[in-house]
Amino acid sequence: MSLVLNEEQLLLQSTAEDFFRDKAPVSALRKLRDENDTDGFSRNLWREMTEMGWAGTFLPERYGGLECGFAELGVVLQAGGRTLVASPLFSCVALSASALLLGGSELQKEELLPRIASGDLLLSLAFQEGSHHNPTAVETLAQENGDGFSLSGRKAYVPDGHVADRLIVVARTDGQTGDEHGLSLFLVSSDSPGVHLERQCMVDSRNMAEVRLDAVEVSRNELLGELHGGYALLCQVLDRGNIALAAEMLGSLQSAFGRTMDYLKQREQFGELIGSFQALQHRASKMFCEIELSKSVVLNALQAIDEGADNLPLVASMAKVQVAETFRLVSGEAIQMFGGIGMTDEEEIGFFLKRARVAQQMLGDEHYHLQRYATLRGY
Amino acid sequence: MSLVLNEEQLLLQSTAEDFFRDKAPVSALRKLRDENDTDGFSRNLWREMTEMGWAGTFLPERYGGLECGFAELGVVLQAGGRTLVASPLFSCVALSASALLLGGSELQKEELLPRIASGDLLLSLAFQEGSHHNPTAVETLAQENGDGFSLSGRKAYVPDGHVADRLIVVARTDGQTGDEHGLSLFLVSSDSPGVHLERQCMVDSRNMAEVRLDAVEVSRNELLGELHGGYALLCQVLDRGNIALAAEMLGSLQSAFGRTMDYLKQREQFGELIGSFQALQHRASKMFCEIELSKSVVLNALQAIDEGADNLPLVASMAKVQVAETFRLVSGEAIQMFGGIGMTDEEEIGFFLKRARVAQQMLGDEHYHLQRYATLRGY
Amino acid sequence: MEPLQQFREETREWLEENCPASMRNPIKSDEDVCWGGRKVVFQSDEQRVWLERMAARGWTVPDWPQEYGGAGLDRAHCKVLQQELGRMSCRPALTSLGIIMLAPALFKFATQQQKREHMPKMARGEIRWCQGYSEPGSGSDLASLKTSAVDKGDYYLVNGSKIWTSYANMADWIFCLVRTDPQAAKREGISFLLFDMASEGVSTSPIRLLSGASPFCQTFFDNVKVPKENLVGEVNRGWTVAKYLLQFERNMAAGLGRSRSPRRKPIEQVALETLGNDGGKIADPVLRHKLARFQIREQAFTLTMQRVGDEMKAGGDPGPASSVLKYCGSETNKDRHELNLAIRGMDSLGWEGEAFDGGRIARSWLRSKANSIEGGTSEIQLNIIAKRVLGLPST
Amino acid sequence: MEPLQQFREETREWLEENCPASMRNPIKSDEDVCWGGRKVVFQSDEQRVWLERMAARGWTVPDWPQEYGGAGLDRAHCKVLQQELGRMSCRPALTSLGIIMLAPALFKFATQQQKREHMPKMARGEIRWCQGYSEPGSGSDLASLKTSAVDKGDYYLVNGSKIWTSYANMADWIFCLVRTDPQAAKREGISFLLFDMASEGVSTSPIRLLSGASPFCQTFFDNVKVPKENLVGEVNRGWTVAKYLLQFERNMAAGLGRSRSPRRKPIEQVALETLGNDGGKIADPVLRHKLARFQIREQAFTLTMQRVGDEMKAGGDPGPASSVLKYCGSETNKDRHELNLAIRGMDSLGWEGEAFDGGRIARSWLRSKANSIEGGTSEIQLNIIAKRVLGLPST
Repeated sequence: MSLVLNEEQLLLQSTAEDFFRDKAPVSALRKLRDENDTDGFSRNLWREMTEMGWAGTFLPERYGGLECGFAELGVVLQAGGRTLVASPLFSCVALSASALLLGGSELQKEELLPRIASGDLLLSLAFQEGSHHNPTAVETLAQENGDGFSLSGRKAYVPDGHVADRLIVVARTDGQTGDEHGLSLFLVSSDSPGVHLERQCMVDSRNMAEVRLDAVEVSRNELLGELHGGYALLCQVLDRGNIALAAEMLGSLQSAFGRTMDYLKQREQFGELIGSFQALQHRASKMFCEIELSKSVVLNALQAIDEGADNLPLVASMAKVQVAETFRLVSGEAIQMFGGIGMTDEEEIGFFLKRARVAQQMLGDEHYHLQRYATLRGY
Repeated sequence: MSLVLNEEQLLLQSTAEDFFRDKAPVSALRKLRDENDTDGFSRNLWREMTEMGWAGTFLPERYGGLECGFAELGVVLQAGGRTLVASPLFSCVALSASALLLGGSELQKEELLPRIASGDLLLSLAFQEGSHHNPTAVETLAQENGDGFSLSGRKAYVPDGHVADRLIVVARTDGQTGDEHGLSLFLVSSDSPGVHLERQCMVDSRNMAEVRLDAVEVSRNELLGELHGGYALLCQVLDRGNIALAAEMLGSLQSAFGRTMDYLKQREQFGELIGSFQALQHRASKMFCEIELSKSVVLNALQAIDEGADNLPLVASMAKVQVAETFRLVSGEAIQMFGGIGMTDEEEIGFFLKRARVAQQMLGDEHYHLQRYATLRGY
Repeated sequence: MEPLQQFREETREWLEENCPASMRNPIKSDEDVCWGGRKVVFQSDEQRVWLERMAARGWTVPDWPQEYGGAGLDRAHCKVLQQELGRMSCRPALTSLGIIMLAPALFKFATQQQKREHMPKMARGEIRWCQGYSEPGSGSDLASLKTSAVDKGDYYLVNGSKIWTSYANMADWIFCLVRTDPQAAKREGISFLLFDMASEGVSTSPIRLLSGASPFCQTFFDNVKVPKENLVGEVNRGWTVAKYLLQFERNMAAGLGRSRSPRRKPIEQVALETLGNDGGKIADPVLRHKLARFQIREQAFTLTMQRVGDEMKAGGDPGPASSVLKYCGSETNKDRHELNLAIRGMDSLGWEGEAFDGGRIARSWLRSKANSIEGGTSEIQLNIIAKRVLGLPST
Repeated sequence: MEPLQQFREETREWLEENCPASMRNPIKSDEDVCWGGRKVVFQSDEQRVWLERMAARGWTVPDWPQEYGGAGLDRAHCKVLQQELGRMSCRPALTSLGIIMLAPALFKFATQQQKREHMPKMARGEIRWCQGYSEPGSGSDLASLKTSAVDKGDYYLVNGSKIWTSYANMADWIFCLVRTDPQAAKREGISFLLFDMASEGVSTSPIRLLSGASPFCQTFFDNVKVPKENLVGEVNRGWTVAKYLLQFERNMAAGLGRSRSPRRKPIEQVALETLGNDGGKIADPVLRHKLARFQIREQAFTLTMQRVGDEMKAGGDPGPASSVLKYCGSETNKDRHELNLAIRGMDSLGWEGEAFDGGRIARSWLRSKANSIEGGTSEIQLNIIAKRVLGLPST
């Protein structure tokens, strides 16, 4: 496959970039934040996005999807990253629809996927428990209970969890914390008795929630994938999640970089445009090089999903490391180059710095993925 | 103690810097290299150095020393580092005299230390076996044999080993490779039957030798320190060695930096002195900051020896990490800033790049010491 | 008895008697700091009493001459006083930008009358000062300031705006750089003025930072009349005063890089707990080694602060070192916060709510980003080192 | 049968018949490379035969027109030929700076007569070329070159010196930048000359590098007479030719960053062996993670080379990308060597002797330091990116 966007993808890219620039600029996120919006995102915007088909990019037509690829979802996520748009595209589509498509029964797919694609239903994936990403550190228990299961435990940093209609909960049905074996995934309605959702207010205004499960009853039909064998499915979903996140982060860091370059071309100090200072020029050029490398790994990773590449875990960790470090670099340099004005809340560049750290942490930061990469490479 | 050199030390510093600049500039090392000098250093120079008392800086007067401190040795090593002088000051004094003073019997000290101080005897420490520093990776065996021991094994990268009259050999008398327990130190004459010395020609022309021991007989009197308990002594010696090396490296990197600054002030490109380019200025300033930090850790470490500080291992690893990384930075930047001319053998700056990597590796590179530091700090 | 020893005992006795109990423990939050001023609202009666008693004795500024409200103590006596205050964990009775920043400049450049007018009130905490230096357009190029002061005979008419004036909304007076000669080269048309923030035409507006609310303000001057006797130093020679004063700011900022007081849990302990303990080692080896590298740097920086101090005592010139310390100190402090985030993970990225301690960690991380901007950016420090220390040529 | 398929079968057959057995394995050392030229000393008779047969068929330059010694193959046929040569591991019959660097410029700028004169000999490996660009004083500022060519009617009189002329001592002809108008602006007085290295007044002296002996020379011109018909392009317009040619050099240099062919033992294997294997992990966790970070970068770079290639196929402009690739490629290759040293430890720092394989590893580490200097320094690439790609302003 050629490592460039094809014509349809280029068209989608410019459509999506225009869409977010017009309908969800960074000021929209600021508004949601300042007005303490209960949802933390615009349901109208989401409806428009689903009308564009974006919630079903990689879903087969029979489930109401566009039957394109994950690469197309990546294009939209990247475009949305440019304006830091608040939307359930990552949680509901990249994570949850992937989980259903990869591990769901035909019945589950038929019931849920079309409603995801149409925007009628919001799902999220509840996997993390601690402060750091660790897919086997699961203490939430699902005990067999007659014909079903009873779930108890606590999940943190569930993306868009506070607005999700259903949650895909990773719970332990066997083994101990740290074991790969014994994890199972369950579909849980948010309004089930015993489910408590509490919004977690993050530095970057990304929507997260804490989920407490207090003897929540689920039927056996709500098991997603194999009993005890959920780890493999979870890993597949997390790889897709990391790649999706890398695409989104790439859009954000490109925007932060572009804003910084614009600033360098307009800000004067000592009678010169600061962009003419060679020390800043070289730092800008180095950032540009890192961004070029980041573009390559993201596109490669998106294509790897659609090609069913068997080194997807490697490719996903590679993308996350490269993009996370680049976002770290670019967001830090942006703040420094903006100087005092960048430190004010009024200037939008700070939103990118905040977003960088939260996005890095989600699904494993670069330290986590560096080690995972080494292990996958056999050293 | 005040973190500055006192007046006597400042005087010693300028004396030593003048001495090496006049008598052993970098061209002297080049000459030794190009003429394939058998000794790899000048015995006349060494005699002059010992006449200055430098081989006995920290030795008590009763052993022919100056009864100053290790800090004074550091001052001389740093001055010698500026011209990359080839001399046994590190191997014979910093390592071997330290080992004798810290672990030798009164008889051993009386016999050997005055002859070291006077320059009549060269000693070296033979500890390393593999390509990487690892003080417990000792396979050389010393088997009890009647009233003495029989030593067999191979030692590599013994500094100045090819000219040493005696070697302090670290051998295993108990336990297995990797154990701290069971190491013992022995004094071995280089002309003993079964000792084979072979010079190892290094990239930076630093003098090293491989030592093969083939059933070498040594008497019990030649045991240095406790039987099986040599590890603690070895560690004390290695800490001193690392601090001595850090002082020497500091001198070298300061010289490399100074040469680079001089070059920036004379080389023109595009009608400007290249030192006026802001990108190079900022890189130069950052190097300067690292050098300032390096000066502090080296002085602190030297003083810690003389004060008998109980956190010496921590202080030694800290100095090695900071100085090794700074030397890496400065030597790399020097080559890049000199451009094509720096790539030629004719220009002396390249000698510093070569020296940097060998000195870094000796007694553990920054990766080794970073981990040791973490372990010593209890994490 | 030795005079110093006698002073020590008298001091100890006086403090025992006069320092209120609640003032005998360290500052815990901003509210514990007493800034004084006309608008002061004392946290407690004891805080007020403590200030009054210390001021009456001249001990808010023990080294100042008595005529300006000080105690006229020499260096040795000051040190004893500090030691005794420290021994009892006495809080500073007064924290004052005027004392730290403005006073050294007044001692050097002000007239006798100006000193008599302003310094005693400063010493007693009656007048709180703020600094009017930066402007919205000036940034690192401080001398490009545009706030104008036009000579109107017996007063200057001041118009313009200042930014980053900390606590301008709480301050009583401002020391302010203004342009008195718009035709002159930019460093030669600047003057140094003092004036009352209650003057007609002065208004302030607080600045919200990345990290949330801040003490910074933007300050506006709309036809403010400043009496001519409020000029410090010569007209159009204010840049000299400004530069002198900036030294003190830079040295304060450098202190950021030092390793923290062990009030909070050590970061290695946090790391072992949040990242996992693998046989005594931090389970994440990448972060373990980054932490080790950071602590070495932090320690190297602390040693360098000490070395520079020792060199100055030995008669060295602090000039070139201050840029090195400012640069390393602020970069080290930024690194510290980045590492803190990486070690603590997502829990450190909360913004509001009790579970996140009101976003304390994230907010102080964000605030640290200003370290390499305020008091002279890192770029400015690197320029200074290149030119003044390394002697590299200008274009 | 499809024509391409037929060509493939004919090619295969011809190669089976004509490629000598000893030419059917990869190049292992410099001695295996056939550079041709008047002074050529063939390593073996088979090497000579292989060159003659390939040249006779026009396959040393298969895409060139037949009149210039090529085979006139189109892109598709060339690809088939490459595939078949690769399938049989045939060595290149000829390696030639002339073909790679000079020929594209001749095709674009030379006269019909010049092409007829030089290209067939180049194709047959009869004439070996070297490049006369850099001068001792010029460095990155190539256009500041001083070698003069004075118009003497029917010839130019050339005086001066070039540096970094690879294999100048082995070469027959040189393509050379000279100054023909010392009064003009520096890029406007340069011309592009070809001349015979056997001309009177040409001498060369080899350059010893950090890493030991090298193919580089310094070349001296002392009143060398160059016939005027040897000027390529217009007089004083040589800079245009030079710039065109430099593109090819930069692209070649970028290839350095790609991950190596797996001929040698993979570095991770070396790491496990020399640093220790701790349950399948490299026992030194710091170097383990540095290796992982490096491999990610190397892979990201390889993907970027591929992406840029794909973009060019899709009609993109290679211009801006080439500086990014040159910068990343050379820096990545330097990193590779640094990591190699750190992983291998002291054994990699030997200089001579069998145990050290003649210092192979240290010497190639040292040689790699030139990557970010030759073919345009990293600083020059960063300048180019800042100005041409990012559009940042000039001072």
